[in-house]
Amino acid sequence: MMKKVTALCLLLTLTASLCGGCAGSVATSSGTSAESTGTSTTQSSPGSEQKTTAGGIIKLGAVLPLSGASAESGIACQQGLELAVAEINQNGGIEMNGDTYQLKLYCEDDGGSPDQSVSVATKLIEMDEVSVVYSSCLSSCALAIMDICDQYPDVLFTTIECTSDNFSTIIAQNTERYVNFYKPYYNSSDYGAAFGELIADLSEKGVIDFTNKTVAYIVEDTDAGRSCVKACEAALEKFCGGSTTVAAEVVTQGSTDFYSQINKFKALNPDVVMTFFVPLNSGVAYTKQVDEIGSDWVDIAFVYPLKAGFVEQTGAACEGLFWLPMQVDFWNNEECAAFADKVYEMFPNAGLNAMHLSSYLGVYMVSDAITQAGTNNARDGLAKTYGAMDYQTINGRYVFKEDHTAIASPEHLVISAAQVQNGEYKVVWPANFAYAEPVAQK
Amino acid sequence: MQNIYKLILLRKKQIAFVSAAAALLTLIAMPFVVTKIYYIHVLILCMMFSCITSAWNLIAGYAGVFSFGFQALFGTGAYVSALLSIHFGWSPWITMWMGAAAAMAVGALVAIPSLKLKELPYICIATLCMGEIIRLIASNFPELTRGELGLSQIPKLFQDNIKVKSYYLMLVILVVTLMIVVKIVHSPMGMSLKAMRDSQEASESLGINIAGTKIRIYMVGAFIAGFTGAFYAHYMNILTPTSVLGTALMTQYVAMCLIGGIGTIAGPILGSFTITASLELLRKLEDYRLIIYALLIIVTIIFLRDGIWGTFKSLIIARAEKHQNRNIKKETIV
Amino acid sequence: MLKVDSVNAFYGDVQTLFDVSMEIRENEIVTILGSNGAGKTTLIKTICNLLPIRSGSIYYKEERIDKVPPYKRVDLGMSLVPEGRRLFPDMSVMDNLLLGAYSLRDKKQIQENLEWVISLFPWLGERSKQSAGTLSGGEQQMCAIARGLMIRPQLVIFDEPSLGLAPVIVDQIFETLSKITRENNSTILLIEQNAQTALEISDRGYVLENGHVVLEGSSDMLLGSPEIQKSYLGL
Amino acid sequence: MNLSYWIEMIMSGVVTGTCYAMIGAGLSLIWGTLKMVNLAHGEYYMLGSYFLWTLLTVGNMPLIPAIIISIVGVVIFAAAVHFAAIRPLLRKPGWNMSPWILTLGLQILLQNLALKIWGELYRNVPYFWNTVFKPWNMFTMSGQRIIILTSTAVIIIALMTVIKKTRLGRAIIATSQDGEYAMMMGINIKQIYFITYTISAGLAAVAGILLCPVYSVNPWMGATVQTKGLVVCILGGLGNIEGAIIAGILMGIVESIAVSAIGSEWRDAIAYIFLLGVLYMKPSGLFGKKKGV
Repeated sequence: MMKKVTALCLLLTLTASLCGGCAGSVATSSGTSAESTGTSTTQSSPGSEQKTTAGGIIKLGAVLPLSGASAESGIACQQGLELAVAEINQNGGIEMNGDTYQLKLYCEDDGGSPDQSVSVATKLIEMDEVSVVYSSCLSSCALAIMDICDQYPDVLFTTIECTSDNFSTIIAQNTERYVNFYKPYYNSSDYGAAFGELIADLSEKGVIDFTNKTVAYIVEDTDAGRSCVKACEAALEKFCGGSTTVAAEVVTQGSTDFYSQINKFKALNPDVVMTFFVPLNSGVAYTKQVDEIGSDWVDIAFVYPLKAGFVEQTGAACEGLFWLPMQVDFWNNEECAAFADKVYEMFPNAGLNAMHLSSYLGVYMVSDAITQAGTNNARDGLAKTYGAMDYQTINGRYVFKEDHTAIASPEHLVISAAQVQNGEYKVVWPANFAYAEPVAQK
Repeated sequence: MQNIYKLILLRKKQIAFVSAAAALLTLIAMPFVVTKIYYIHVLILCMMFSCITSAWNLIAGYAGVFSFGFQALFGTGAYVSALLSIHFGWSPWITMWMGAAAAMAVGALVAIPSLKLKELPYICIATLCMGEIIRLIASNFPELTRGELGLSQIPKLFQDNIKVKSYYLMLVILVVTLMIVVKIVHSPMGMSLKAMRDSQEASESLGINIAGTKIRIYMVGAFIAGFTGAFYAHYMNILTPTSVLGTALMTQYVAMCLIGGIGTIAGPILGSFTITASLELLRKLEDYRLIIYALLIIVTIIFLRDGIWGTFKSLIIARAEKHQNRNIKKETIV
Repeated sequence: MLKVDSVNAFYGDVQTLFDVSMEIRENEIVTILGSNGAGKTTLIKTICNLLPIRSGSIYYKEERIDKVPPYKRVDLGMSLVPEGRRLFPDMSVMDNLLLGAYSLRDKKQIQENLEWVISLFPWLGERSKQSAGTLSGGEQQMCAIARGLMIRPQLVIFDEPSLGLAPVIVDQIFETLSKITRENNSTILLIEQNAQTALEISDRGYVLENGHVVLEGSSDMLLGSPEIQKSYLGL
Repeated sequence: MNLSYWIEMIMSGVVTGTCYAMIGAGLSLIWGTLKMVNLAHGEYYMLGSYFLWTLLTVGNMPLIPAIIISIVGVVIFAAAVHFAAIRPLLRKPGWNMSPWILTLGLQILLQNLALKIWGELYRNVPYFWNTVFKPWNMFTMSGQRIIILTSTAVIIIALMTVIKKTRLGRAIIATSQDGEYAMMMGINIKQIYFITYTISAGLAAVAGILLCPVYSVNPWMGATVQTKGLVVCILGGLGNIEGAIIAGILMGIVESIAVSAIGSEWRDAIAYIFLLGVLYMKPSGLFGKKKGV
């Protein structure tokens, strides 16, 4: 009896203290927005505690899947953002209207679920008073957040590596509603196009045999996965004069048992098998299992080979694998390699992948935009400036189309394909970027 | 001290009523007190979960049908309402009812076969499977439901001042739900439900039509869940199969119900508020958040096996009765 | 042998035993009479500590056992033949018997006891492979008794052995009971409704009514007493 | 669609099935005696894999000791959990859900602890025996899968003999059938609870260890397997261990047929429909007793 009483009291006090503590910390966090760095001169009057100039500190918020099946991507993004913010602050922060401001980053976990991401975005804006929201690296979450962006016209929303086409279509329908929402990345349809061209090119070169024009797909059950199949079919229609899809297998994200699918394909005997996974484990499992059972088709992989440790975990099994997009070349592009070193310096056991760079660049783009616009308020011109930017980075050039999506093209963000040759990634396509010749698989 | 206990015993109903009224008033006052919209949002979520959990509690805690597929009904309500309002452009205010009705139908479909199953785990897993099947259907017809990408741009219920208005709507839904629950629990049906829960055979011998009662209860629960789901759809304006049909939701409402105290009326609500609120407030702990959350659950259930409210209630009542007995003894002695 | 001293027991908040006291001496057969709900089964549960007692005490061979966990009873040489022939239905007769001897580790002794038990109920021998659930009522009861005897207990508690059995089998069973006492000189506590047969074989008896011991004495005395005749023998 | 195709398909089904079987058997065992569903069971599977990965890569231990240590580790952990958390909750009679919700909390806890300790990256364990056989050039069989099949078979047979033939086994069955009178037979059922819980945790760990080279290791790997495990132990008839094992393998085959016949996206749906169909015809599962345990 007494035990229960004490336990009850204990629990209640605990919850109470939690509420109290958090309420308190909320107060302090809004307090910090008033504190000013020495350089800021006139701004820090009590009136200027609004988002416009947070007196010496500019707050960035990020909604990321830090737990759950997509935690790998989410944490990668978080590390990229943190790296960039730390760097900028070390170099004295960012310049706005002659004052320099420190950046402050708030990362929140949405567990990869869209409804949570909305709550979290609201929290970031309402409680932490951030002026920029990095709205997730998952298309579904970003779309959810996109839906509330018109309620907060003062805030700039920008995604990290979301590839769904739906952003473009939705924004195109109603540009002024989504005036403060941007997607600095290309669409999965662009992936598809690249896939089609690659196939055409390779079969022309005689590297792969695409005479039957039969393709089988294994994609994960995400928007990116499913829409990629359609995109690829369309592209093959365009560049190879059509193709027959012998099988389109949709597996749950992170699933690792492909024996049945591979066996099925062996009976169907396609020319090419396209696999699209974001989590590394699916990719590794597929590659190992194909190698184990043995196949006579050409494997073309999407996304997963770039995840850290792919080659190590698959070993010889991944030799000759074609894959795209080679979003970042951490191996033969010095600047990108240098960036990789920076990441490992700050996060020794990081799982380096393209997300690190995209989020890192994301911070720089925003801070430049703020400097140019002279404000950190989306309505007062930050959004406009950000949208109009032509941003040259170590990994291509970011220019937004009128649908607020970055352009994918050899001049802008190039979608290049690589092949694993003697355990190393070599860019083999498109020709003007390739520094290695594609060789026949197996 | 004794007088207090005596009071509690004699005035049980009145006390309950007064405290309920007080709670209601505070909830009504909230939007005027709380300025941050975020808090309103959290409160809406709390109330929403209270509805689902109470509905589930009605089925599991009273009827003893531990359905682990209950999220499917919530999801059905949400999806049906959303799809109707998107594709036919009907007003959400109408489609919400349709969603609820659909959920009710599904509820019946789920309930009828699972009645053949006597044992708890069989019911749990069978219903879980049904729920999962519905989820898979939702995610495997992207043409209709846009699959895992989710339905977005769902018509809103309100055009301006959304949060506060939704808050009051949700409050109304919650109050109605509770009224229904209380009514059922205190009805003869409710009594028979308790009998049923405590022993199948006994109630069979009591001549209670188990199947009929269960189905009716299940459909009531389904309706509540469906309506709440529909509200959710038009409030959040985004639906994905995993978020409204997934097992994660199931784990949440089960946890809430048992933490609060299953088989009680206030328990589920208490649980929903505690867990939802703490999940949001724990954000300060960043990546330790879910660990602490899990620990909270574990500690609560170890020390308060009947849940917060369950234990509290039994404590007070037990105490009071003991005092009463003592008094009676005294009187007899004197 | 066994001494129950002013025991009070509760099911939840309901008191089911009120200051029950009784004593069973060596090599006695003692019957506890009582109608349904008189608290007979509760009494057994308390003796076996399947239902912890609120107050009072229980002694077995002068040592207090009301705090000793149930599974230790067997080591003390006390064994229970449950009411309603609760065998383990999905196990073979043999496995049931072996479970009876669970507490014994000495293979040889188990074998001996097994033979002895089979000598009591010869049919158990040839049907040892049959699963216990498929036995007839009487057979199940005998199997349960056999299981209870597998440790050659000093004290056996029989909970309504005659419940729902044909008179012929009842007599058969009670015969075996008295036989056991003779052969194994063990003590028997017999819970019964069937007063006549029970009292005939037993030395003394107690009468329980809604949780109180209302009458106790030698079997003949009880058989003679008008209350018994009225309420149990239907004379 | 020649013979080798079918053999190949059945084989892949069986390999997946063994995993389900191990998890299902464990869950079934726990239900039989403790009368609770252990919702943290998948996490023991996860822990098994992680322990092995840690010992192999971080501790660079030789394989065999690493495997043994990781199994022991999981068993010890499960024992600790049992004493600390589950035993205190087992007293309450009647419809008692508190152990369920406890294990639910445990599941969340372990997943996020794993995320904290081992990080978000997907870990990979090399094949124990990295060769490929082509019996009669009919189908391919990697060394790993052979190891999986043989060791599972051995373990299952061992488990069954223990349960069927030994004193302990009798005690376990007795406890699962009638705890109260099992006690009166002199069986310390608390001890039996403890033993069964740890044994089943061990089974889960073994499954995790055998399969982690084929599938890779991450904090969330337990959840899906566990759902399948639950489905399987219901399908086999709750509390019936052979049932669970057979059902597990059956389920694996059904799934792989579903994939080749219909398509991956409906794989799980087919599995669930299969269960529901069986339950509809036989409400106590394939091998369950009429009234259930």
